[in-house]
Amino acid sequence: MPIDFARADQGDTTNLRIAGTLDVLTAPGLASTIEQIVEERRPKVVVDLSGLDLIDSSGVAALVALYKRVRAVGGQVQVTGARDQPLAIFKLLRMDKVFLL
Amino acid sequence: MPIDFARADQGDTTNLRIAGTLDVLTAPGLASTIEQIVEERRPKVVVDLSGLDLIDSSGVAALVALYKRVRAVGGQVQVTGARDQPLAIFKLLRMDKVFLL
Amino acid sequence: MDPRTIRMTAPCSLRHRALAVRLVAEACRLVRGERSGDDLAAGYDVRDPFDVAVVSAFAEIYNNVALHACAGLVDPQIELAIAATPDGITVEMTDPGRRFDPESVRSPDLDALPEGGMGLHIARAMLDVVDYEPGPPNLWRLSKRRVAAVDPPVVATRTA
Amino acid sequence: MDPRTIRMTAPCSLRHRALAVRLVAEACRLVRGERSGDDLAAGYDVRDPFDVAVVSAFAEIYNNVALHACAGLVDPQIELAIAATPDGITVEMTDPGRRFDPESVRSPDLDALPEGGMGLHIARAMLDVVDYEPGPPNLWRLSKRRVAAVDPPVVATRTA
Ligand SMILES: Nc1ncnc2c1ncn2[C@@H]1O[C@H](COP(=O)(O)OP(=O)(O)O)[C@@H](O)[C@H]1O
Ligand SMILES: Nc1ncnc2c1ncn2[C@@H]1O[C@H](COP(=O)(O)OP(=O)(O)O)[C@@H](O)[C@H]1O
Repeated sequence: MPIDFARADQGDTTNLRIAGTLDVLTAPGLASTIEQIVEERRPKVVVDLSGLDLIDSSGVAALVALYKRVRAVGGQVQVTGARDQPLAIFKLLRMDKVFLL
Repeated sequence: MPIDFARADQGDTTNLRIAGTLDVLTAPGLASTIEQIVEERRPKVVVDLSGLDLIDSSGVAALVALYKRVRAVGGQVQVTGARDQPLAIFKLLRMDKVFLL
Repeated sequence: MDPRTIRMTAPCSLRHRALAVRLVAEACRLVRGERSGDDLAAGYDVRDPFDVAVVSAFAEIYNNVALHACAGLVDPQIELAIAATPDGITVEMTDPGRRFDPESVRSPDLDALPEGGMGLHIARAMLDVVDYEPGPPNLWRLSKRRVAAVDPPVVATRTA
Repeated sequence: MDPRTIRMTAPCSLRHRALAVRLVAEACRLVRGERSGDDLAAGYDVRDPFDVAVVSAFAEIYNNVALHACAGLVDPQIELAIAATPDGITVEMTDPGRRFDPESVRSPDLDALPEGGMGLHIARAMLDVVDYEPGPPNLWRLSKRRVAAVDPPVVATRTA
Protein backbone atom coordinates (compact mmCIF):
# COMPACT_ATOMS: atom_id res chain seq x y z
CA MET A 1 0.00 0.00 0.00
CA PRO A 2 1.78 3.15 -1.18
CA ILE A 3 -0.16 5.78 0.73
CA ASP A 4 -3.80 5.98 1.43
CA PHE A 5 -5.38 8.97 3.06
CA ALA A 6 -8.89 10.15 3.68
CA ARG A 7 -10.33 13.39 5.01
CA ALA A 8 -13.69 13.53 6.73
CA ASP A 9 -15.19 16.64 8.35
CA GLN A 10 -17.55 16.41 11.27
CA GLY A 11 -18.63 19.71 12.76
CA ASP A 12 -15.52 21.60 13.84
CA THR A 13 -13.33 18.58 13.52
CA THR A 14 -11.45 17.38 10.45
CA ASN A 15 -10.40 13.77 10.64
CA LEU A 16 -7.42 12.90 8.48
CA ARG A 17 -6.54 9.25 8.23
CA ILE A 18 -3.10 8.46 6.79
CA ALA A 19 -2.25 4.82 6.12
CA GLY A 20 0.51 2.90 4.38
CA THR A 21 3.85 4.63 3.92
CA LEU A 22 4.48 8.35 4.34
CA ASP A 23 7.88 9.14 2.88
CA VAL A 24 9.83 11.21 0.40
CA LEU A 25 7.94 9.53 -2.45
CA THR A 26 4.44 9.72 -1.04
CA ALA A 27 4.38 12.80 1.22
CA PRO A 28 3.98 15.20 -1.72
CA GLY A 29 0.61 13.58 -2.34
CA LEU A 30 -0.61 15.04 0.97
CA ALA A 31 0.41 18.61 0.22
CA SER A 32 -2.78 19.85 -1.41
CA THR A 33 -4.96 18.32 1.30
CA ILE A 34 -2.87 20.06 3.96
CA GLU A 35 -3.10 23.29 1.99
CA GLN A 36 -6.88 23.07 1.90
CA ILE A 37 -7.23 22.32 5.58
CA VAL A 38 -5.09 25.37 6.39
CA GLU A 39 -6.96 27.62 3.97
CA GLU A 40 -10.28 26.62 5.45
CA ARG A 41 -8.92 27.44 8.92
CA ARG A 42 -10.28 24.22 10.38
CA PRO A 43 -10.46 24.62 14.19
CA LYS A 44 -9.58 21.03 15.01
CA VAL A 45 -7.63 18.46 13.03
CA VAL A 46 -7.33 14.88 14.24
CA VAL A 47 -4.72 12.86 12.38
CA ASP A 48 -5.26 9.11 12.70
CA LEU A 49 -2.04 7.18 12.06
CA SER A 50 -3.24 3.77 13.20
CA GLY A 51 -2.90 2.50 9.63
CA LEU A 52 0.53 4.02 9.06
CA ASP A 53 3.22 1.36 8.65
CA LEU A 54 6.31 3.37 7.76
CA ILE A 55 7.45 6.97 7.84
CA ASP A 56 10.69 8.74 6.99
CA SER A 57 12.01 12.22 7.75
CA SER A 58 10.12 13.68 4.78
CA GLY A 59 6.91 12.20 6.14
CA VAL A 60 7.61 13.64 9.57
CA ALA A 61 8.29 17.00 7.92
CA ALA A 62 4.88 16.87 6.23
CA LEU A 63 3.15 16.20 9.57
CA VAL A 64 5.12 18.98 11.26
CA ALA A 65 4.15 21.34 8.47
CA LEU A 66 0.50 20.43 8.98
CA TYR A 67 0.84 20.90 12.73
CA LYS A 68 2.54 24.27 12.50
CA ARG A 69 0.33 25.71 9.81
CA VAL A 70 -2.95 24.73 11.39
CA ARG A 71 -1.79 26.21 14.68
CA ALA A 72 -0.59 29.37 12.93
CA VAL A 73 -4.18 30.02 11.84
CA GLY A 74 -5.56 29.31 15.30
CA GLY A 75 -6.42 25.62 14.97
CA GLN A 76 -5.53 22.58 17.04
CA VAL A 77 -3.89 19.38 15.87
CA GLN A 78 -4.02 16.03 17.57
CA VAL A 79 -2.11 13.03 16.24
CA THR A 80 -3.35 9.61 17.32
CA GLY A 81 -2.70 5.95 16.83
CA ALA A 82 0.97 5.86 15.83
CA ARG A 83 2.58 2.46 16.36
CA ASP A 84 5.64 0.40 15.39
CA GLN A 85 8.21 2.13 13.17
CA PRO A 86 6.41 5.49 13.01
CA LEU A 87 6.10 5.59 16.82
CA ALA A 88 9.80 4.80 17.15
CA ILE A 89 10.65 7.68 14.81
CA PHE A 90 8.37 10.13 16.66
CA LYS A 91 9.93 9.17 19.96
CA LEU A 92 13.44 9.53 18.57
CA LEU A 93 12.56 13.01 17.30
CA ARG A 94 10.79 13.80 20.59
CA MET A 95 7.59 14.51 18.72
CA ASP A 96 5.56 12.09 20.77
CA LYS A 97 4.97 14.86 23.30
CA VAL A 98 4.00 17.52 20.81
CA PHE A 99 1.74 15.13 19.00
CA LEU A 100 0.30 13.94 22.32
CA LEU A 101 0.86 10.29 21.43
CA MET B 1 3.80 -15.46 7.48
CA PRO B 2 5.95 -18.54 6.84
CA ILE B 3 3.35 -21.24 7.00
CA ASP B 4 0.41 -21.58 9.22
CA PHE B 5 -1.74 -24.66 9.30
CA ALA B 6 -4.48 -26.00 11.50
CA ARG B 7 -6.26 -29.32 11.66
CA ALA B 8 -9.78 -29.62 13.03
CA ASP B 9 -11.86 -32.79 13.01
CA GLN B 10 -15.62 -32.72 12.88
CA GLY B 11 -17.31 -36.10 12.66
CA ASP B 12 -16.01 -37.89 9.59
CA THR B 13 -14.44 -34.76 8.19
CA THR B 14 -10.93 -33.45 8.82
CA ASN B 15 -10.52 -29.81 7.97
CA LEU B 16 -6.98 -28.78 7.17
CA ARG B 17 -6.35 -25.08 6.74
CA ILE B 18 -3.04 -24.14 5.12
CA ALA B 19 -2.12 -20.46 4.98
CA GLY B 20 0.92 -18.38 4.10
CA THR B 21 3.55 -19.99 1.88
CA LEU B 22 3.80 -23.68 1.08
CA ASP B 23 7.16 -24.32 -0.52
CA VAL B 24 10.39 -26.25 -0.38
CA LEU B 25 11.19 -24.60 2.95
CA THR B 26 7.85 -24.95 4.64
CA ALA B 27 6.25 -28.07 3.12
CA PRO B 28 8.29 -30.45 5.33
CA GLY B 29 6.45 -28.93 8.30
CA LEU B 30 3.23 -30.50 7.01
CA ALA B 31 4.61 -34.02 6.67
CA SER B 32 3.77 -35.35 10.11
CA THR B 33 0.24 -33.95 9.98
CA ILE B 34 -0.30 -35.65 6.62
CA GLU B 35 1.16 -38.86 8.05
CA GLN B 36 -1.28 -38.78 10.95
CA ILE B 37 -4.31 -38.12 8.79
CA VAL B 38 -3.37 -41.07 6.60
CA GLU B 39 -2.70 -43.36 9.57
CA GLU B 40 -6.05 -42.51 11.09
CA ARG B 41 -7.70 -43.34 7.76
CA ARG B 42 -9.85 -40.24 7.87
CA PRO B 43 -12.79 -40.70 5.47
CA LYS B 44 -12.98 -37.10 4.34
CA VAL B 45 -10.30 -34.42 4.24
CA VAL B 46 -11.15 -30.85 3.27
CA VAL B 47 -8.12 -28.69 2.58
CA ASP B 48 -8.86 -24.98 2.83
CA LEU B 49 -6.33 -22.91 0.86
CA SER B 50 -8.12 -19.56 1.07
CA GLY B 51 -5.28 -18.21 3.20
CA LEU B 52 -2.52 -19.59 0.98
CA ASP B 53 -0.54 -16.83 -0.73
CA LEU B 54 2.25 -18.71 -2.48
CA ILE B 55 3.09 -22.25 -3.44
CA ASP B 56 5.92 -23.88 -5.35
CA SER B 57 6.38 -27.30 -6.90
CA SER B 58 7.39 -28.80 -3.55
CA GLY B 59 4.21 -27.47 -2.01
CA VAL B 60 2.17 -28.94 -4.83
CA ALA B 61 3.98 -32.24 -4.32
CA ALA B 62 2.99 -32.21 -0.63
CA LEU B 63 -0.68 -31.68 -1.53
CA VAL B 64 -0.55 -34.40 -4.18
CA ALA B 65 1.00 -36.76 -1.64
CA LEU B 66 -1.81 -36.00 0.78
CA TYR B 67 -4.39 -36.51 -1.96
CA LYS B 68 -2.95 -39.82 -3.16
CA ARG B 69 -2.35 -41.30 0.26
CA VAL B 70 -5.73 -40.46 1.70
CA ARG B 71 -7.38 -41.96 -1.37
CA ALA B 72 -5.15 -45.02 -1.17
CA VAL B 73 -6.68 -45.81 2.22
CA GLY B 74 -10.19 -45.21 0.96
CA GLY B 75 -10.68 -41.56 1.91
CA GLN B 76 -11.78 -38.52 -0.06
CA VAL B 77 -9.95 -35.24 -0.46
CA GLN B 78 -11.43 -31.93 -1.43
CA VAL B 79 -9.29 -28.84 -1.94
CA THR B 80 -11.06 -25.49 -1.67
CA GLY B 81 -10.42 -21.80 -1.76
CA ALA B 82 -7.25 -21.54 -3.87
CA ARG B 83 -6.70 -18.09 -5.36
CA ASP B 84 -4.04 -15.92 -7.00
CA GLN B 85 -0.61 -17.50 -7.47
CA PRO B 86 -1.55 -20.93 -6.08
CA LEU B 87 -4.60 -21.10 -8.36
CA ALA B 88 -2.43 -20.17 -11.36
CA ILE B 89 0.00 -22.97 -10.49
CA PHE B 90 -2.79 -25.53 -10.04
CA LYS B 91 -4.28 -24.58 -13.39
CA LEU B 92 -0.91 -24.78 -15.09
CA LEU B 93 -0.39 -28.26 -13.66
CA ARG B 94 -4.00 -29.18 -14.51
CA MET B 95 -4.69 -29.99 -10.89
CA ASP B 96 -7.67 -27.69 -10.68
CA LYS B 97 -9.85 -30.51 -11.96
CA VAL B 98 -8.50 -33.17 -9.63
CA PHE B 99 -8.75 -30.83 -6.69
CA LEU B 100 -12.23 -29.74 -7.78
CA LEU B 101 -11.32 -26.06 -7.54
CA MET C 1 27.41 -2.91 -19.27
CA ASP C 2 24.00 -1.31 -19.22
CA PRO C 3 23.93 1.04 -16.23
CA ARG C 4 20.31 0.18 -15.63
CA THR C 5 21.10 -3.46 -14.99
CA ILE C 6 20.46 -4.60 -11.43
CA ARG C 7 23.10 -6.98 -10.16
CA MET C 8 23.32 -9.07 -7.06
CA THR C 9 25.82 -11.53 -5.68
CA ALA C 10 24.81 -13.60 -2.69
CA PRO C 11 25.30 -16.99 -1.10
CA CYS C 12 23.47 -19.70 -3.00
CA SER C 13 21.32 -21.44 -0.44
CA LEU C 14 17.66 -21.79 0.36
CA ARG C 15 18.31 -19.63 3.40
CA HIS C 16 19.30 -16.77 1.12
CA ARG C 17 16.59 -17.34 -1.43
CA ALA C 18 14.38 -14.48 -0.30
CA LEU C 19 17.14 -11.99 -1.13
CA ALA C 20 17.03 -13.04 -4.76
CA VAL C 21 13.30 -13.59 -5.02
CA ARG C 22 12.48 -10.23 -3.48
CA LEU C 23 14.87 -8.48 -5.80
CA VAL C 24 13.27 -10.14 -8.81
CA ALA C 25 9.79 -9.34 -7.50
CA GLU C 26 10.74 -5.72 -6.94
CA ALA C 27 12.19 -5.55 -10.47
CA CYS C 28 8.81 -6.75 -11.77
CA ARG C 29 7.26 -3.66 -10.26
CA LEU C 30 9.72 -1.54 -12.19
CA VAL C 31 8.64 -3.33 -15.38
CA ARG C 32 5.05 -2.47 -14.65
CA GLY C 33 6.12 1.12 -14.16
CA GLU C 34 4.89 1.21 -10.61
CA ARG C 35 6.55 3.60 -8.37
CA SER C 36 8.62 1.41 -6.24
CA GLY C 37 9.77 1.81 -2.71
CA ASP C 38 6.62 3.02 -1.17
CA ASP C 39 5.00 -0.10 0.12
CA LEU C 40 7.58 -1.74 2.27
CA ALA C 41 5.27 -2.46 5.11
CA ALA C 42 2.26 -3.55 3.22
CA GLY C 43 1.12 -6.89 1.94
CA TYR C 44 3.45 -8.06 -0.72
CA ASP C 45 1.76 -8.03 -4.07
CA VAL C 46 2.24 -11.14 -6.16
CA ARG C 47 -1.18 -10.86 -7.67
CA ASP C 48 -0.36 -9.30 -11.01
CA PRO C 49 -0.14 -12.19 -13.50
CA PHE C 50 3.20 -10.96 -14.82
CA ASP C 51 4.70 -10.95 -11.33
CA VAL C 52 3.11 -14.30 -10.51
CA ALA C 53 4.72 -15.86 -13.57
CA VAL C 54 8.18 -14.37 -13.11
CA VAL C 55 8.39 -14.95 -9.35
CA SER C 56 7.01 -18.50 -9.58
CA ALA C 57 9.41 -19.46 -12.36
CA PHE C 58 12.44 -17.83 -10.79
CA ALA C 59 11.78 -19.50 -7.43
CA GLU C 60 11.74 -22.94 -9.10
CA ILE C 61 15.01 -22.33 -10.91
CA TYR C 62 16.59 -20.93 -7.76
CA ASN C 63 15.48 -23.95 -5.72
CA ASN C 64 16.98 -26.29 -8.30
CA VAL C 65 20.26 -24.41 -8.40
CA ALA C 66 20.53 -24.34 -4.62
CA LEU C 67 19.45 -27.96 -4.13
CA HIS C 68 20.85 -29.76 -7.18
CA ALA C 69 23.63 -27.69 -8.73
CA CYS C 70 25.27 -26.21 -5.64
CA ALA C 71 24.68 -29.02 -3.16
CA GLY C 72 27.86 -29.86 -1.31
CA LEU C 73 29.84 -26.83 -2.46
CA VAL C 74 31.52 -24.70 0.17
CA ASP C 75 30.16 -21.16 0.18
CA PRO C 76 28.68 -21.18 -3.32
CA GLN C 77 27.54 -17.83 -4.65
CA ILE C 78 25.03 -16.97 -7.31
CA GLU C 79 25.14 -13.89 -9.47
CA LEU C 80 22.03 -12.23 -10.78
CA ALA C 81 21.78 -9.68 -13.54
CA ILE C 82 18.30 -8.28 -13.98
CA ALA C 83 17.20 -6.10 -16.86
CA ALA C 84 13.78 -4.61 -16.25
CA THR C 85 12.29 -2.46 -18.98
CA PRO C 86 8.73 -1.58 -19.91
CA ASP C 87 8.95 -4.41 -22.47
CA GLY C 88 9.65 -7.10 -19.93
CA ILE C 89 12.25 -8.63 -17.71
CA THR C 90 15.35 -10.75 -18.24
CA VAL C 91 17.07 -12.43 -15.34
CA GLU C 92 20.45 -14.04 -15.81
CA MET C 93 21.63 -16.23 -12.98
CA THR C 94 25.04 -17.86 -12.84
CA ASP C 95 26.03 -20.56 -10.41
CA PRO C 96 29.35 -22.34 -9.78
CA GLY C 97 27.70 -25.72 -9.38
CA ARG C 98 27.37 -29.01 -11.22
CA ARG C 99 26.40 -28.75 -14.84
CA PHE C 100 23.52 -30.75 -16.21
CA ASP C 101 21.43 -31.16 -19.31
CA PRO C 102 17.97 -29.64 -19.02
CA GLU C 103 16.98 -31.42 -22.22
CA SER C 104 17.20 -34.63 -20.24
CA VAL C 105 14.32 -33.48 -18.06
CA ARG C 106 11.05 -34.59 -19.60
CA SER C 107 7.79 -32.80 -19.13
CA PRO C 108 5.93 -34.44 -16.29
CA ASP C 109 2.92 -36.60 -17.07
CA LEU C 110 0.40 -34.35 -15.42
CA ASP C 111 -2.40 -36.91 -15.65
CA ALA C 112 -0.40 -39.17 -13.35
CA LEU C 113 -0.42 -36.52 -10.61
CA PRO C 114 3.35 -36.37 -10.23
CA GLU C 115 4.92 -35.71 -6.85
CA GLY C 116 8.06 -34.18 -8.34
CA GLY C 117 9.71 -33.10 -11.53
CA MET C 118 7.41 -30.11 -11.95
CA GLY C 119 9.88 -27.29 -11.33
CA LEU C 120 11.37 -26.86 -14.77
CA HIS C 121 7.96 -27.41 -16.33
CA ILE C 122 6.52 -24.54 -14.29
CA ALA C 123 9.39 -22.26 -15.24
CA ARG C 124 9.13 -23.07 -18.95
CA ALA C 125 5.37 -22.66 -18.98
CA MET C 126 5.46 -19.34 -17.15
CA LEU C 127 8.22 -17.64 -19.14
CA ASP C 128 9.04 -16.88 -22.77
CA VAL C 129 12.68 -17.91 -22.45
CA VAL C 130 14.30 -20.49 -20.17
CA ASP C 131 17.80 -20.98 -21.54
CA TYR C 132 20.69 -22.78 -19.94
CA GLU C 133 24.38 -22.68 -20.80
CA PRO C 134 26.45 -25.22 -18.90
CA GLY C 135 29.59 -23.86 -17.31
CA PRO C 136 31.12 -23.49 -14.93
CA PRO C 137 29.72 -21.10 -14.21
CA ASN C 138 26.37 -22.34 -15.38
CA LEU C 139 24.13 -19.64 -16.78
CA TRP C 140 20.34 -19.53 -16.66
CA ARG C 141 18.65 -16.92 -18.81
CA LEU C 142 15.02 -16.33 -17.91
CA SER C 143 12.93 -13.85 -19.75
CA LYS C 144 9.36 -12.72 -20.04
CA ARG C 145 7.87 -10.08 -22.27
CA ARG C 146 5.36 -7.78 -20.68
CA VAL C 147 2.80 -7.77 -23.43
CA ALA C 148 2.27 -11.03 -25.21
CA ALA C 149 2.23 -10.65 -28.96
CA VAL C 150 -1.33 -9.97 -29.98
CA ASP C 151 -0.92 -10.81 -33.65
CA PRO C 152 -2.34 -14.24 -34.25
CA PRO C 153 0.19 -16.60 -35.78
CA VAL C 154 0.11 -16.64 -39.54
CA VAL C 155 -1.43 -19.93 -40.52
CA ALA C 156 -0.96 -21.14 -44.02
CA THR C 157 -4.25 -22.47 -45.25
CA ARG C 158 -4.59 -24.78 -48.16
CA THR C 159 -7.59 -25.89 -49.96
CA ALA C 160 -7.48 -29.61 -50.04
CA MET D 1 36.19 -11.10 -0.28
CA ASP D 2 33.96 -12.86 2.20
CA PRO D 3 31.76 -15.27 0.23
CA ARG D 4 28.87 -14.56 2.57
CA THR D 5 28.78 -10.90 1.61
CA ILE D 6 25.64 -9.85 -0.23
CA ARG D 7 26.34 -7.40 -3.03
CA MET D 8 24.07 -5.34 -5.19
CA THR D 9 24.58 -2.82 -7.95
CA ALA D 10 21.60 -0.83 -9.11
CA PRO D 11 20.61 2.54 -10.49
CA CYS D 12 20.70 5.21 -7.81
CA SER D 13 17.29 6.82 -7.85
CA LEU D 14 14.27 7.00 -5.63
CA ARG D 15 12.49 4.82 -8.17
CA HIS D 16 14.96 2.04 -7.45
CA ARG D 17 15.07 2.56 -3.74
CA ALA D 18 12.89 -0.41 -2.86
CA LEU D 19 15.42 -2.77 -4.43
CA ALA D 20 18.03 -1.65 -1.94
CA VAL D 21 15.74 -1.26 1.05
CA ARG D 22 14.18 -4.66 0.58
CA LEU D 23 17.56 -6.29 0.29
CA VAL D 24 18.69 -4.64 3.51
CA ALA D 25 15.44 -5.60 5.23
CA GLU D 26 15.80 -9.18 4.10
CA ALA D 27 19.39 -9.23 5.33
CA CYS D 28 18.10 -8.13 8.75
CA ARG D 29 16.06 -11.32 8.87
CA LEU D 30 19.23 -13.29 8.26
CA VAL D 31 20.83 -11.50 11.20
CA ARG D 32 17.93 -12.50 13.40
CA GLY D 33 18.42 -16.05 12.21
CA GLU D 34 14.95 -16.27 10.80
CA ARG D 35 14.48 -18.67 8.02
CA SER D 36 14.18 -16.40 5.10
CA GLY D 37 12.31 -16.87 1.91
CA ASP D 38 9.11 -18.19 3.23
CA ASP D 39 6.95 -15.16 3.62
CA LEU D 40 6.98 -13.47 0.29
CA ALA D 41 3.32 -12.90 0.13
CA ALA D 42 2.67 -11.91 3.66
CA GLY D 43 2.74 -8.59 5.42
CA TYR D 44 6.23 -7.30 5.49
CA ASP D 45 7.62 -7.31 8.97
CA VAL D 46 9.39 -4.15 10.02
CA ARG D 47 8.27 -4.51 13.60
CA ASP D 48 11.37 -5.98 15.15
CA PRO D 49 13.25 -3.05 16.71
CA PHE D 50 16.49 -4.11 15.05
CA ASP D 51 14.89 -4.11 11.60
CA VAL D 52 13.08 -0.85 12.33
CA ALA D 53 16.38 0.81 13.19
CA VAL D 54 18.38 -0.53 10.25
CA VAL D 55 15.68 -0.02 7.64
CA SER D 56 14.80 3.48 8.87
CA ALA D 57 18.43 4.58 8.93
CA PHE D 58 19.31 3.05 5.60
CA ALA D 59 16.31 4.62 3.89
CA GLU D 60 17.39 8.08 5.10
CA ILE D 61 20.93 7.64 3.84
CA TYR D 62 19.67 6.25 0.53
CA ASN D 63 17.29 9.18 0.08
CA ASN D 64 20.12 11.63 0.70
CA VAL D 65 22.44 9.88 -1.73
CA ALA D 66 19.78 9.76 -4.44
CA LEU D 67 18.56 13.32 -3.88
CA HIS D 68 21.68 15.22 -2.88
CA ALA D 69 24.78 13.29 -3.98
CA CYS D 70 23.60 11.84 -7.29
CA ALA D 71 21.24 14.56 -8.41
CA GLY D 72 21.93 15.51 -12.02
CA LEU D 73 24.21 12.57 -12.80
CA VAL D 74 23.44 10.46 -15.85
CA ASP D 75 22.66 6.85 -14.89
CA PRO D 76 24.32 6.90 -11.48
CA GLN D 77 24.70 3.53 -9.81
CA ILE D 78 25.08 2.61 -6.18
CA GLU D 79 26.88 -0.41 -4.89
CA LEU D 80 25.88 -2.17 -1.71
CA ALA D 81 27.88 -4.68 0.26
CA ILE D 82 25.97 -6.20 3.14
CA ALA D 83 27.48 -8.38 5.82
CA ALA D 84 24.83 -10.01 7.95
CA THR D 85 25.97 -12.16 10.83
CA PRO D 86 24.35 -13.17 14.10
CA ASP D 87 26.30 -10.29 15.68
CA GLY D 88 24.74 -7.62 13.53
CA ILE D 89 24.74 -6.01 10.14
CA THR D 90 27.11 -3.78 8.22
CA VAL D 91 26.01 -2.08 5.03
CA GLU D 92 28.53 -0.33 2.83
CA MET D 93 27.11 1.86 0.13
CA THR D 94 29.19 3.61 -2.50
CA ASP D 95 27.92 6.30 -4.80
CA PRO D 96 29.55 8.20 -7.66
CA GLY D 97 28.04 11.51 -6.63
CA ARG D 98 29.08 14.81 -5.12
CA ARG D 99 31.15 14.58 -1.99
CA PHE D 100 30.19 16.48 1.10
CA ASP D 101 31.12 16.87 4.73
CA PRO D 102 28.66 15.20 7.10
CA GLU D 103 30.36 17.01 10.00
CA SER D 104 28.88 20.19 8.58
CA VAL D 105 25.39 18.88 9.27
CA ARG D 106 24.33 19.89 12.76
CA SER D 107 21.91 17.99 14.87
CA PRO D 108 18.47 19.48 14.42
CA ASP D 109 16.98 21.55 17.22
CA LEU D 110 14.17 19.17 18.00
CA ASP D 111 12.39 21.62 20.29
CA ALA D 112 11.89 23.92 17.32
CA LEU D 113 9.93 21.20 15.46
CA PRO D 114 12.13 21.21 12.38
CA GLU D 115 10.68 20.55 8.95
CA GLY D 116 13.93 19.16 7.56
CA GLY D 117 17.47 18.21 8.43
CA MET D 118 16.35 15.14 10.37
CA GLY D 119 17.65 12.41 8.05
CA LEU D 120 21.24 12.09 9.20
CA HIS D 121 20.13 12.53 12.79
CA ILE D 122 17.76 9.58 12.48
CA ALA D 123 20.47 7.42 10.91
CA ARG D 124 23.02 8.29 13.57
CA ALA D 125 20.59 7.73 16.41
CA MET D 126 19.42 4.39 15.07
CA LEU D 127 22.81 2.83 14.28
CA ASP D 128 26.08 2.17 16.06
CA VAL D 129 28.22 3.35 13.13
CA VAL D 130 27.48 5.95 10.46
CA ASP D 131 30.79 6.60 8.75
CA TYR D 132 31.44 8.49 5.54
CA GLU D 133 34.52 8.54 3.35
CA PRO D 134 34.38 11.12 0.59
CA GLY D 135 35.33 9.85 -2.84
CA PRO D 136 34.55 9.51 -5.58
CA PRO D 137 33.16 7.05 -5.04
CA ASN D 138 31.80 8.17 -1.73
CA LEU D 139 31.46 5.43 0.83
CA TRP D 140 28.87 5.15 3.59
CA ARG D 141 29.47 2.52 6.23
CA LEU D 142 26.44 1.78 8.35
CA SER D 143 26.52 -0.74 11.08
CA LYS D 144 24.42 -2.00 13.94
CA ARG D 145 25.21 -4.68 16.46
CA ARG D 146 22.46 -7.09 17.25
CA VAL D 147 22.85 -7.17 20.98
CA ALA D 148 23.75 -3.93 22.64
CA ALA D 149 26.59 -4.33 25.09
CA VAL D 150 25.09 -5.03 28.47
CA ASP D 151 28.16 -4.22 30.52
CA PRO D 152 27.81 -0.75 31.97
CA PRO D 153 30.64 1.54 30.91
CA VAL D 154 33.51 1.62 33.36
CA VAL D 155 33.38 4.97 35.07
CA ALA D 156 36.42 6.18 36.92
CA THR D 157 35.33 7.63 40.19
CA ARG D 158 37.43 9.94 42.28
CA THR D 159 36.95 11.11 45.75
CA ALA D 160 37.14 14.85 45.66
N1 LIG E 1 20.14 -26.49 -11.85
C1 LIG E 1 20.20 -27.83 -11.85
N2 LIG E 1 21.38 -28.46 -11.71
C2 LIG E 1 21.45 -29.80 -11.69
N3 LIG E 1 20.38 -30.61 -11.82
C3 LIG E 1 19.18 -30.04 -11.96
C4 LIG E 1 19.03 -28.64 -11.99
N4 LIG E 1 17.71 -28.38 -12.17
C5 LIG E 1 17.09 -29.54 -12.24
N5 LIG E 1 17.96 -30.56 -12.12
C6 LIG E 1 17.63 -31.99 -12.21
O1 LIG E 1 16.46 -32.14 -12.94
C7 LIG E 1 15.45 -32.79 -12.16
C8 LIG E 1 14.07 -32.22 -12.46
O2 LIG E 1 13.98 -30.88 -12.00
P1 LIG E 1 12.57 -30.22 -11.78
O3 LIG E 1 11.76 -30.34 -13.03
O4 LIG E 1 12.77 -28.83 -11.31
O5 LIG E 1 11.86 -31.08 -10.65
P2 LIG E 1 12.33 -31.45 -9.17
O6 LIG E 1 13.32 -30.43 -8.74
O7 LIG E 1 11.06 -31.41 -8.39
O8 LIG E 1 12.91 -32.84 -9.28
C9 LIG E 1 15.88 -32.60 -10.71
O9 LIG E 1 15.40 -33.63 -9.89
C10 LIG E 1 17.39 -32.61 -10.85
O10 LIG E 1 17.86 -33.94 -10.88
N1 LIG F 1 24.86 12.03 0.65
C1 LIG F 1 24.83 13.37 0.64
N2 LIG F 1 25.49 14.05 -0.35
C2 LIG F 1 25.46 15.37 -0.38
N3 LIG F 1 24.84 16.13 0.53
C3 LIG F 1 24.17 15.54 1.52
C4 LIG F 1 24.14 14.13 1.63
N4 LIG F 1 23.42 13.82 2.72
C5 LIG F 1 23.02 14.94 3.27
N5 LIG F 1 23.47 16.01 2.56
C6 LIG F 1 23.26 17.44 2.88
O1 LIG F 1 23.02 17.53 4.27
C7 LIG F 1 21.75 18.13 4.51
C8 LIG F 1 21.09 17.51 5.74
O2 LIG F 1 20.74 16.18 5.48
P1 LIG F 1 19.66 15.47 6.38
O3 LIG F 1 20.06 15.58 7.79
O4 LIG F 1 19.49 14.08 5.89
O5 LIG F 1 18.31 16.26 6.18
P2 LIG F 1 17.50 16.62 4.85
O6 LIG F 1 17.88 15.64 3.81
O7 LIG F 1 16.08 16.53 5.29
O8 LIG F 1 17.90 18.03 4.51
C9 LIG F 1 20.97 17.94 3.24
O9 LIG F 1 20.00 18.93 3.07
C10 LIG F 1 22.05 18.01 2.19
O10 LIG F 1 22.33 19.35 1.87
